[in-house]
Amino acid sequence: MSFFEIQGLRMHYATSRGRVKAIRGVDLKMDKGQALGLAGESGCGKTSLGLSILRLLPNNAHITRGRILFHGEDLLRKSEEEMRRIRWKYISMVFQSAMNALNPVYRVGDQIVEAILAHEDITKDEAKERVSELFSLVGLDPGRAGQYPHEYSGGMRQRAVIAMALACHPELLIADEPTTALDVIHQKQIIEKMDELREKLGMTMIYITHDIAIISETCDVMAVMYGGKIVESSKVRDLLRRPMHPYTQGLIRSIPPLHDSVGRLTSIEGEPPSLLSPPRGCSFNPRCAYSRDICRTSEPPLRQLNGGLVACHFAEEIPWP
Amino acid sequence: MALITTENLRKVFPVRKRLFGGQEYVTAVDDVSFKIHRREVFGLVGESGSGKTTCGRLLLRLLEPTSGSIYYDGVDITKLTGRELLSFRRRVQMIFQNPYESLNPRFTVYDSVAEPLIIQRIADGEERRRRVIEALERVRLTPAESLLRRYPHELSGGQRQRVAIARALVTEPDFVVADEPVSMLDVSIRAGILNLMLDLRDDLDLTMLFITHDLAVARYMCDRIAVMHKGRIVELGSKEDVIENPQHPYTRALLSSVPRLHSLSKT
Amino acid sequence: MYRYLLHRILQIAITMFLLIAMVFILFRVMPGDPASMVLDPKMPPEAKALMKKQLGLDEPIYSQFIIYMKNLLHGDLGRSFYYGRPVYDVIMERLPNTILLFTSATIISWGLGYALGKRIAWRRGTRFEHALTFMGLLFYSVFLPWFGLIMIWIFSYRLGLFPLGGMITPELWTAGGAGIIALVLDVLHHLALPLFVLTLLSFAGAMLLMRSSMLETLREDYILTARAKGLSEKVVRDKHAARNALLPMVTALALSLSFSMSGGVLTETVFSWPGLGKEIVSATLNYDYPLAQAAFIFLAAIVLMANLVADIIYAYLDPRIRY
Amino acid sequence: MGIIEYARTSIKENWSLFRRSRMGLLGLAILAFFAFLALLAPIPRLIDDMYHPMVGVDPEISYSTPPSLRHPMGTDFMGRDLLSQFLSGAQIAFAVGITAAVISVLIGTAIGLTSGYYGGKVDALLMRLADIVLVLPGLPFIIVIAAALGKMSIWIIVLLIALLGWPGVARVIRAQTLSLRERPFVEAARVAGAGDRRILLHHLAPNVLPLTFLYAALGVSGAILTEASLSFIGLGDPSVVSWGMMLQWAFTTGHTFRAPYWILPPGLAISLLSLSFYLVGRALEEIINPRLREP
Repeated sequence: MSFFEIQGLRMHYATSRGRVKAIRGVDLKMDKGQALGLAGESGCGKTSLGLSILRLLPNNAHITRGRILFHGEDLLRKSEEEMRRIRWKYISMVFQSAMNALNPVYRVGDQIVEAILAHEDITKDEAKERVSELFSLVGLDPGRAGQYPHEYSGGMRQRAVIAMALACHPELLIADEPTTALDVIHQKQIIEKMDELREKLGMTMIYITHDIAIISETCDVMAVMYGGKIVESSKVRDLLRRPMHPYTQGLIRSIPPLHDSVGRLTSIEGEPPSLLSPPRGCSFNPRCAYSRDICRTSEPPLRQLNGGLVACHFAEEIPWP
Repeated sequence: MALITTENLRKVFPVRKRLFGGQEYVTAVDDVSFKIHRREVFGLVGESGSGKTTCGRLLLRLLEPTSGSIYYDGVDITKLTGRELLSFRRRVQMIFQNPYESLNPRFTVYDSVAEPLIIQRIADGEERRRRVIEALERVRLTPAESLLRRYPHELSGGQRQRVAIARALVTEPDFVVADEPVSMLDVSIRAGILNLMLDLRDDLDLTMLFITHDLAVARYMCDRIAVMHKGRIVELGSKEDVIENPQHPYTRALLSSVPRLHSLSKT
Repeated sequence: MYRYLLHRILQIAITMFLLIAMVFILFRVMPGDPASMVLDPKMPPEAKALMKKQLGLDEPIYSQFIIYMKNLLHGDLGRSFYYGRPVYDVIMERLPNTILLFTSATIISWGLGYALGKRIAWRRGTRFEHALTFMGLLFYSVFLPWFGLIMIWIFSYRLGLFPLGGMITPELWTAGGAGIIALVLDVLHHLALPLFVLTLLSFAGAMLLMRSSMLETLREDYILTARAKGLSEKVVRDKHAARNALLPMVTALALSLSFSMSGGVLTETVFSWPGLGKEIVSATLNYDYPLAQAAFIFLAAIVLMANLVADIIYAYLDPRIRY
Repeated sequence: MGIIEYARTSIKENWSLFRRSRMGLLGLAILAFFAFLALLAPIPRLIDDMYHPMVGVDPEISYSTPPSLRHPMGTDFMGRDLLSQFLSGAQIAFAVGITAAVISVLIGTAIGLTSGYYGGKVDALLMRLADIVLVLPGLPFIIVIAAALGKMSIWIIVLLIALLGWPGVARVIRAQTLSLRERPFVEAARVAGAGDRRILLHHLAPNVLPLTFLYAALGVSGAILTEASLSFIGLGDPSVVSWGMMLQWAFTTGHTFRAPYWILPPGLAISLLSLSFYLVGRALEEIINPRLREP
């Protein structure tokens, strides 16, 4: 039994324009203590996947198929009350716009105390004590716990949100673009802090980001999402050394390197697919240089190749570099 | 000769007024002097709040400098008014960060691209239409005719940014300020826009001020790079010098903070 | 925050001054003899001449205004033509009645609007929400005086449950011997129906405002965070969503106070509630200009005071306000 | 870029959204019903002089009678036909409501745009003015004006309602303008050389137009209710027959508890017509502000 596993998950949003198929069959497996980087562009379903795990999707979202197994138990079958107890205590999350994740009318410390008291049978003073520890842990002055969010800078709020996510010592932490709003120098500090804490606390982590470079610096395993599906996943080192899916390859080719000069970047033509009416067959086929007839009719399954997983009919034949 | 020269440029913004107290100020651009040569892509790099965007706006007279001067083709543009200002506007343009915001949602593609022509009273009727189509084709939006009556919300992010670029280039300007033109776009379409801009620079002999927070993008796009920090330029040099051999501690800190695609450099 | 309040009080004082000036000018520049607007037509000519001098009616308008303001500050608002008594005395009798009706209706309808608004927003899309929203809009647009009459017709005239109007049963008060509790109950008995009508009409506005404010708040990331923290639905709704949704509602409701006051005037008229609202209507119909002016000034003052209270509440609720 | 062309496309798009709101459609239906009645208003007096809403009197009746074949809604205390009065009331309600709303929305939009776009001293001055008008208790204010004027005409009433109604609109439009002004497309227009006039008329105005429509719809309800209130308390224009006037006649002649056929229709009509505009307004609001829309 693996620590955390998603099997065949499908989810759509019912909207006025039709069903937006945000997750179209996702399989994922994680061991305890692993850090998984989930890469993909905006609107490819990675945030929806994070929210599905905690069952925090809006009302118009419908999970139609699949299982989310945590310690072998299906989270999708839990009652609302059971789920409430699992949230934050076992699985917690750092949200995309952490800037707004703090309620402006309450003191930062109180918001963390609240999370602790919702799950643990300790006194308020003990919880406050824990907040001080957490603040020192993430490099914030514990004296500032009594301040309101608007008195914090962006970087401090980010740290506070991370402190809050760690408040109940969760086993799994989902971080959704935790540093996009920050400057590179702050980003570096936060990423290193999270890395350090993960090692120290033995946490398992899912790191959702569009920035492959960040994944390469922090994660063990990487999964690339495209059009609501995982198209490739394997160890970060392997994946970056030899990306197998044409989309992953294109993504890596289109990132300008800092230190080596390249003649000219190659871009991926076209636009990401609409999840309202995803293309038939392989969802990448309209943009793929290697696409053939079969790509337009049959959906490639995620299959084992070179120690990783890839969803492409012709993965073996596509060269790199 | 330099196309643009700034001397001791300074911009101070008033921030909140107190009821009985005085006015508080913040200095966004502080004593900035540089030259941009013809046909050069000049990069302005820094974090948010470093003053790089304010600097770009000053060059286009979207903001009035508190002090200092800006020479464009030898003329001090801080003193232009009326007709002279309008003809200056014809020679300079801007590409904005957010293509979702820089096009008026109530304008069709045709309206947006034609607007500079209407304001500048260049061409009308069939000639105007011809120029609009030409501009759209130049940014590789084809077939251009089919896009003319579309609204921005019917376009993808990449298409919108191309429309914005077409609009900026329709009056055939000499100088373009590009303010983070790809930071809101998906990774997979960024390279396409960057390549397009480099091609256009060559085809149209453009001079460009390229504002970005991304050092790797700056390296790809620019000839020279200026690093801004707290309103000042802390380092200026060729891109190789600035990135491979940074002198200022802030530039070094910035460079060491950029996450690297580790295994890639080995291949 | 004190600075902020000081600022607001200053603003309110200026507004009040401008309102008084406006009313003053309005009554002086209107066609006809200005004296006839201020002086009781029933007064003997000698007394009229004396009053004219006292009020400075023969002097230029700005010095008239200074005299007017001076008198106003001394509580001298002239004599009511209709009652033949000082206007000030009439106003002081009516003021508490209006405050009683207006504040109790305001507090109850805000409370009700808040409680229902947060619930219907939370249960967005359910039949409960649609029904209450529709009902809210229905009450919001109902024509108050007409609705009041129908209520009187049903509950007072037909069923005899409440008095037909007024604020007290005169016999009970003049006869003496009735205990304080009986007197209070008598007032409450008279208050019930007008209060009900006024509340029914103003709670809907508060409820619909709370609903849209809450719907906006529910989209905020800190709500998602609160749910992710494993807090119970009720805590997320009340402590996180409703608490924040309250802020824009306080502002909006402060502005809609003047609207409620219009409703108050009509309610008093229909229920013969002896307040300033009824007085301003009857004074106007009786050409009792000094009383009409004064009643308006005091009604405006009540609204301004209520606005100030709302500002204080806002400043207290929002930690970001620290001017 | 014509505003007309934009309006055409946006009506087409928004109608499909509007159609999904059941309450909005209900409002539109009620509104259409009363509009139809308002159109019928001149017909009775063409049939017979006795059906004139104001001066027509049934020669055989001099008191209030319940509905009959001759008078389908009954007659008032002088024997005047209630149906023709009711139809006239519909006409007045639309005229007052729409005119007052349009005037106040035009003033409010113009002031809001100016205030938001130019900012500075102009803004401060206009907004202080708006603040003062905003806290004016509306009905009492119109009442004291009526007292000072001595007599009211329907157009003075319309004007007063409009003059009290603009600040709410101005504030919202100003807030919208402030945020639009900072949007890059305005800056993009300026880079292209656009002047203030062009930016205001071509870039800002079309973008606040939907809000203007919304406030116009809501304003109609408010105006109808205010006019009815004034007429009801006896301060309306005595030369026109409005629904509020009908109620006032019933009230002052002591028919309140005796003639439901007289009391019920006008009150119900005022309430329903103002409800219909609120319903339409609310449906518009959900289109304009997608944050309120159900997913």
